[in-house]
Amino acid sequence: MSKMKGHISNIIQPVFAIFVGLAVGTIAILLAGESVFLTYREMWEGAFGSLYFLSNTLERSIPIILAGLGVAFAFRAGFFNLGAEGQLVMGAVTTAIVTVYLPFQGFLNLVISIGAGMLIAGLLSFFAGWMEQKFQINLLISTLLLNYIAVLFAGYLVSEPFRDTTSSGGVAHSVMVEDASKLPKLLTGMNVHYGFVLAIIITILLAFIIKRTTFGYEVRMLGQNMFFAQYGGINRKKVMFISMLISGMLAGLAGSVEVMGMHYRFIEGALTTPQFAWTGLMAALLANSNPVGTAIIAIFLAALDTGALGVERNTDVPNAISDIIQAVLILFISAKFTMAFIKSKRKRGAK
Amino acid sequence: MLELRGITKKYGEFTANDQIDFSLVKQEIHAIVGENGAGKTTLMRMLYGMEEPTSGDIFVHDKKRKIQSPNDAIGLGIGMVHQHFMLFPSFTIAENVVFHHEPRKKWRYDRKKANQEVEQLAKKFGMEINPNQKISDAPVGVQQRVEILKVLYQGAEIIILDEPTAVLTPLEVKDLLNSLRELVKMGKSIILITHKLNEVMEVADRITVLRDGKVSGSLKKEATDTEELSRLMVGRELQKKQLPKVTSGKAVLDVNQVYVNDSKNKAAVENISVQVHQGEIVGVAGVSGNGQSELIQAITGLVKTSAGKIRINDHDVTNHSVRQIRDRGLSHIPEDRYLWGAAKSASILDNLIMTDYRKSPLAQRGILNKGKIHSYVNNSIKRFDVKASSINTSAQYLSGGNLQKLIAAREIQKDTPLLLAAEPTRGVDIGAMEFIHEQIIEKRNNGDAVLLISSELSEILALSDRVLVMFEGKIVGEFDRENVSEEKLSLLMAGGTYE
Amino acid sequence: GTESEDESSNGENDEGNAENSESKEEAKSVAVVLTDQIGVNPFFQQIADGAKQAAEETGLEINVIESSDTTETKQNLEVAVAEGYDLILTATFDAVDPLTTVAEANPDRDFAIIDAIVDLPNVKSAEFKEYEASFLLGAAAGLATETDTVGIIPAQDIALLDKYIVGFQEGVAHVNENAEVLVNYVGSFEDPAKAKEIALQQNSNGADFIAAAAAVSDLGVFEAAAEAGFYTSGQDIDRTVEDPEHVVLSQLKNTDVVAYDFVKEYGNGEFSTGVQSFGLAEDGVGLTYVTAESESPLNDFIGQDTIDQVIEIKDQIISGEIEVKNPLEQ
Amino acid sequence: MSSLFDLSLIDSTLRMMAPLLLAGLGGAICARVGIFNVGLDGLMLMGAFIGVAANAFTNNIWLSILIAVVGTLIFSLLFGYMVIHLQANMIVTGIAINFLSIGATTFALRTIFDVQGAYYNNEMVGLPTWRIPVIDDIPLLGNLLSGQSPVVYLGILITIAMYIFLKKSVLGSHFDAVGINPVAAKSQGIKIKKIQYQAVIISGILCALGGVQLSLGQVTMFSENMTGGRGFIALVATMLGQSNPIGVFLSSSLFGFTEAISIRFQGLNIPTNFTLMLPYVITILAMFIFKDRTQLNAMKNSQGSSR
Ligand SMILES: Nc1ncnc2c1ncn2[C@@H]1O[C@H](COP(=O)(O)OP(=O)(O)OP(=O)(O)O)[C@@H](O)[C@H]1O
Ligand SMILES: Nc1ncnc2c1ncn2[C@@H]1O[C@H](COP(=O)(O)OP(=O)(O)OP(=O)(O)O)[C@@H](O)[C@H]1O
Ligand SMILES: [Mg+2]
Ligand SMILES: [Mg+2]
Repeated sequence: MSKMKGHISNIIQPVFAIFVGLAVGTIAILLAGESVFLTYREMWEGAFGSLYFLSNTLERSIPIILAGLGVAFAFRAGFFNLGAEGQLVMGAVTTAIVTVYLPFQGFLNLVISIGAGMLIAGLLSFFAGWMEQKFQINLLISTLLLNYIAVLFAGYLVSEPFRDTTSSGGVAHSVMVEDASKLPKLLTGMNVHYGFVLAIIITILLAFIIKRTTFGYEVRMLGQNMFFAQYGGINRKKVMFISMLISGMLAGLAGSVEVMGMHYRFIEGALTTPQFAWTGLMAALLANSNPVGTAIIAIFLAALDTGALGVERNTDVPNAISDIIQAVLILFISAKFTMAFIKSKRKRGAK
Repeated sequence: MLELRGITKKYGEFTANDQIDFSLVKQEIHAIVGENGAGKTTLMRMLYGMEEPTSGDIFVHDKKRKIQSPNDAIGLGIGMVHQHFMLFPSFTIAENVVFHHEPRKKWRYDRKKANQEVEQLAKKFGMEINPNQKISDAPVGVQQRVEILKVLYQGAEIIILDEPTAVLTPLEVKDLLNSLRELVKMGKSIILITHKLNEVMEVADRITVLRDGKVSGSLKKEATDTEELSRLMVGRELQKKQLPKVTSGKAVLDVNQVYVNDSKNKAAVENISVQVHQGEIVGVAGVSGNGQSELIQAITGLVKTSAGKIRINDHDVTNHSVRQIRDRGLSHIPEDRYLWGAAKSASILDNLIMTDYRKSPLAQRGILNKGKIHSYVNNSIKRFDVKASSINTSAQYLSGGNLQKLIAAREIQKDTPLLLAAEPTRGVDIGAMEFIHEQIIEKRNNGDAVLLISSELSEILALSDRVLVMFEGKIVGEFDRENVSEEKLSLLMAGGTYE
Repeated sequence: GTESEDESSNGENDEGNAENSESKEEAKSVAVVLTDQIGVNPFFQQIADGAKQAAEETGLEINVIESSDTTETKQNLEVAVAEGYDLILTATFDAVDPLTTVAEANPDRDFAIIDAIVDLPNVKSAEFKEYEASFLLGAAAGLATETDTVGIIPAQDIALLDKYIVGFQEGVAHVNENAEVLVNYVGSFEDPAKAKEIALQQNSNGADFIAAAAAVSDLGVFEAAAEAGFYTSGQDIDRTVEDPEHVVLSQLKNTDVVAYDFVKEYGNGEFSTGVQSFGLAEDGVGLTYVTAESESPLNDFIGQDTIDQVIEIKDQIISGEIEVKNPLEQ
Repeated sequence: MSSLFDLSLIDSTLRMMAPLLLAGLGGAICARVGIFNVGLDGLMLMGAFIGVAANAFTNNIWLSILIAVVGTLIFSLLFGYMVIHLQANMIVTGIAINFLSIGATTFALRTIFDVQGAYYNNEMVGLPTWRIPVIDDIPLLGNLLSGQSPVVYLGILITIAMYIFLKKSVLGSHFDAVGINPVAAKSQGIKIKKIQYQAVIISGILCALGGVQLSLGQVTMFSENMTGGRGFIALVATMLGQSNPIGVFLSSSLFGFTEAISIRFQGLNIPTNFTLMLPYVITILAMFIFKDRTQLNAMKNSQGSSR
């Protein structure tokens, strides 16, 4: 009975949020003096209008899903990792450098360079965890600050020691990945690559780990009450280190596959401008750190991005409008609309 | 002074209070008793404006009133001391007492005056406090006094106390009950909610018993006794328990000259040695805050000892990890069920499997076995009579008593050679208490060792084969079951000596 | 597979484009795919304007598409191909990778890129010799400075901006051996507040002329100049108009001319692929008062004397007497 | 090296810290009542934009500041409504507020001024610099402390005022109480939501001032996304300063100072990216000294003991 109610409100809420988001968007479009219908149609077309556009949406969702899963995993263990951006960038730059300097090309190169990226990103996140464990350095602040440091450091790597000197290029970037080592596309001519399959597999794997393994149980309990977890014999330090490591590795993987499957090199700013990490963080929070939910919301958020591209191409609506619609949608999805009424009644009753 | 007529409160389909009639006359102590979940707190929350009745009327000074917020209640001279403390740990005692009624100079907070007023108020009601002390540094008993002072400061004429003694030591309880009598003498009227019938018999003038949301009896103290009250509460006769003689075997737990430092690096436990043998319950009595917590945590591996040895079944477990110690055969009912004993937002299922989730048959090679876990959990709740709508609801929706039964179930049914039971029945109604006590005794009768740590003397006396008294981190006395008495214990617990 | 997919989906859904595809049979069409929002840099505005003007004159259909990151650029290029634009014009280094992929996959289409090189048979590239103009700017600064200290404030420490910095430094050194050149990076293309802070800092260290080379952040340098009373210069277009009292020079990069030329050639059927370089000789880059007139009067700080000397240097560069090397190839 | 420490360093530090300080105080007042405000950056950007837009139309700097404050305040109420009334996730809401203000200011820039990238106007008069009579006459100190924009001085005054408010006023203690134990505060008849709204409104005002200092004090223009993540640094200042106004003042000074000095380090032979890192590295190092010891207790409280 209450379960049914839960399901219905689960559906009503996003629908309502989307409705409000679109309504606010409509006002903005009218202000800009464009056709509302046309704009929204272009938005839909740009995200899902054809196999090609769908593939773009899915491609864009890959780093968002992976970064989101990273955030979600640490969050499950009770640790707020705001450092996904730095970890993503460190993963990407490491992969981009390693792949070029490995003496062989091909699948093994791909695996090793992605692995190296994940490792470095994992260590970065681990480092923040270690500082919190050993010196009580607030994780929120340290991960936030490490973002800036990581982004600048990656920029340094590709503008000085590992710069691509073969191209006359402007923005700092690394050398192009060899064809043989690239992460292949899922369909020829489409942008979506095997990173998507990887992201889905990891989503399912993570859902399984969290729900069905003893380690997942330890993570959940630590996240819910660390004192209870310690009382029950769970080693907080160990679980924290492992979950921060995994969290960072996933964020790093987001950057690595974006390099090996999409850009084929590390370009300064190419992974931070699209705000993959922050979008992933939102996906994780909106989904309550549930892996499958995180992936679904990540795809939705990616669709908003690619849809905006369609609007930009085919209408005179300023690009900023899609930012507005996007933000408003997120705002309203995060609100507990339909729940608010039930909740406010209950809250008064509860202690 | 106060009258409730036909008060009914429904949460959805569930009726928490059903047609309750209740009255309070001036200068009386009216006790409300009832099992966990009987609806006592709900009734009081309505009086205090934190809930609105579904139907029924409230009369204050013979006028019908609608109480919609705590502010309304305070305005009508109703004050409430909540079951869970409503204090600000980083504020001083005075700041807590005067909160929301602060003396001020224009917009400024006149802390000096607050301190003076609180000091005077405390003196007037014979309570001893230091207004400048931080709540986080104050013992529980003092915190309780602060709660009462708060209500008095607001000028309440009607004072509601929801289970005020649940966490108090016997001496503190005595103090509190004295204060209550004083208050009545000074013209206040009191509603006292408690599970402890001896307290009721000591101070109450009238008693109302709730069962399943209904009034099952309203009596004058002179006209009743604890047996009748228990029957009205539980709906059946309670049995007297006895401890059958069991020959105790070898020492299962051996704590040898252990020292533990507290979080401020001061010695909290000094040179303590305890042995618990098979088939024996050793009770450690003491006013809470005298090193019991540290001792428990040292034995269970939650803190490190600074000196000494701890052995379980002849294995040295000193400063081993919690997991290693548990694997040696320790189970542990923690002193604070919400902090240590459970994860409130986790499901009943997750809370129940905490200590066994890694072991076959609940898990194989790191993978949880869903089917086995379900049957395990269902069996446990059935056996320990945990009342819950589903094993997937989160633990926060269990009443305190039910949660405590859940924790006891988790720890007792494990069949370990050693049980460390800390405050196993704190704040739990007599039905649940009786049940948990039975389980502990049964464990002892099976030849296991039990270390019972409790600030509840009646519990210590009822269960222990041997009693130790802790005071200021040391053991100050030891008695056999035969020659222990409440008086002797009280004296030692308070730091007195006994020849 | 992609193209046919898109074309079919395109055909059935879009009335707006139906008119477009109709016109395709008659007039040819041009898509300008920009790698960033137009507002970030006047440079993008110039390209769009130049291309639009040429399209109008030659009767081409034109659509300008902005992107905000590399992935978006690639997708916009692909869509432009799918939607059947005949010439697809893009710009800046950011477009190199995407364009390489897309142009390789569509050898039968024409592409052009401004301010970067893509070496493919179906791509026409235009690169600029900014360093030649920077050299002139540096020379002017070196001659005009009274404190023998000048500064330059680039956006970021990236190779691209060496084209501006190194040319500037060499220019200063060429005319004034004693002059010191301060270089401080903003760290961002869009942080005028910080750029201003840096400019004030350079000024307090003695620089009386500070060249701004930091896109939107330039505005911060201009403000600092107005406030603290030193002199500065702008980039790409004639920025002296904004504050002739303090913004006394502007290094020019005539992307509009190049965009105009490319589109015009296409409209006239004279389009040919390959790499073209635009330096002082080709009038692709320049400096106000030296290679082009300015609306604002020449500031006394620079003075006609200096301009005359710089014009001489310009001629020497064009004639090859002075060789300014591409810093990226050194 | 000689130019590493010069007189303008303190000048520079004060200017750079002011927006951080103001927004950081805004974050602090929210944190006091239990709201983690990640939307500081967006609120600041909003303030920066409205300030410039109003100035362009009214040509009156004081009126413009007022309009910026009111406008941002209204915008902050959106954050408040989502978080307080609809119980939306604070961090998601904060990030969405940041995205929204980037979109809205860019959009408004285009629709109101028909420009992209940046709006500036030579006629526009920014905040004046104030010479403080007495201090100005002191030889060295006068150079250093006098001659800042009024908002800088206001920031310092607000620091002191907020400190007094929190420590000395009755309402201030209620703010704290709501943050420490909302249930208890409510049981004593405090209107929690009202207090939380008040905090959000104050933070809106402070962020508006921070934004105005950026767009009309430090420079006189608006450029897209001109806060450049300063709101997040302000958030760090809030946390590092443990939501204490003095602490926020010190941590934003530290940040302003290291940023000012990092520009000077560029003269040395260190890769620029490393000098740019300096403020962040120093801040992390500072955390080793100023540890937040209240964390564990807060965690314990949030679990709530049975008593
Ligand atoms: N907010 C609520 N929503 C739904 N049901 C509630 C709520 N609060 C209380 N109840 C129900 O009302 C019943 C009575 O609860 P109440 O807290 O009054 O019990 P109590 O007699 O105070 O128990 P205890 O001795 O454990 O304090 C409970 O069994 C519970 O199921
Ligand atoms: N939000 C809620 N929804 C449903 N039931 C609730 C809710 N909040 C509390 N309850 C119920 O209220 C009852 C009392 O809960 P509470 O946590 O006050 O127990 P308690 O007073 O701690 O018990 P004890 O007196 O044994 O310590 C419980 O039975 C619980 O199920
Ligand atoms: Mg109760
Ligand atoms: Mg976009």
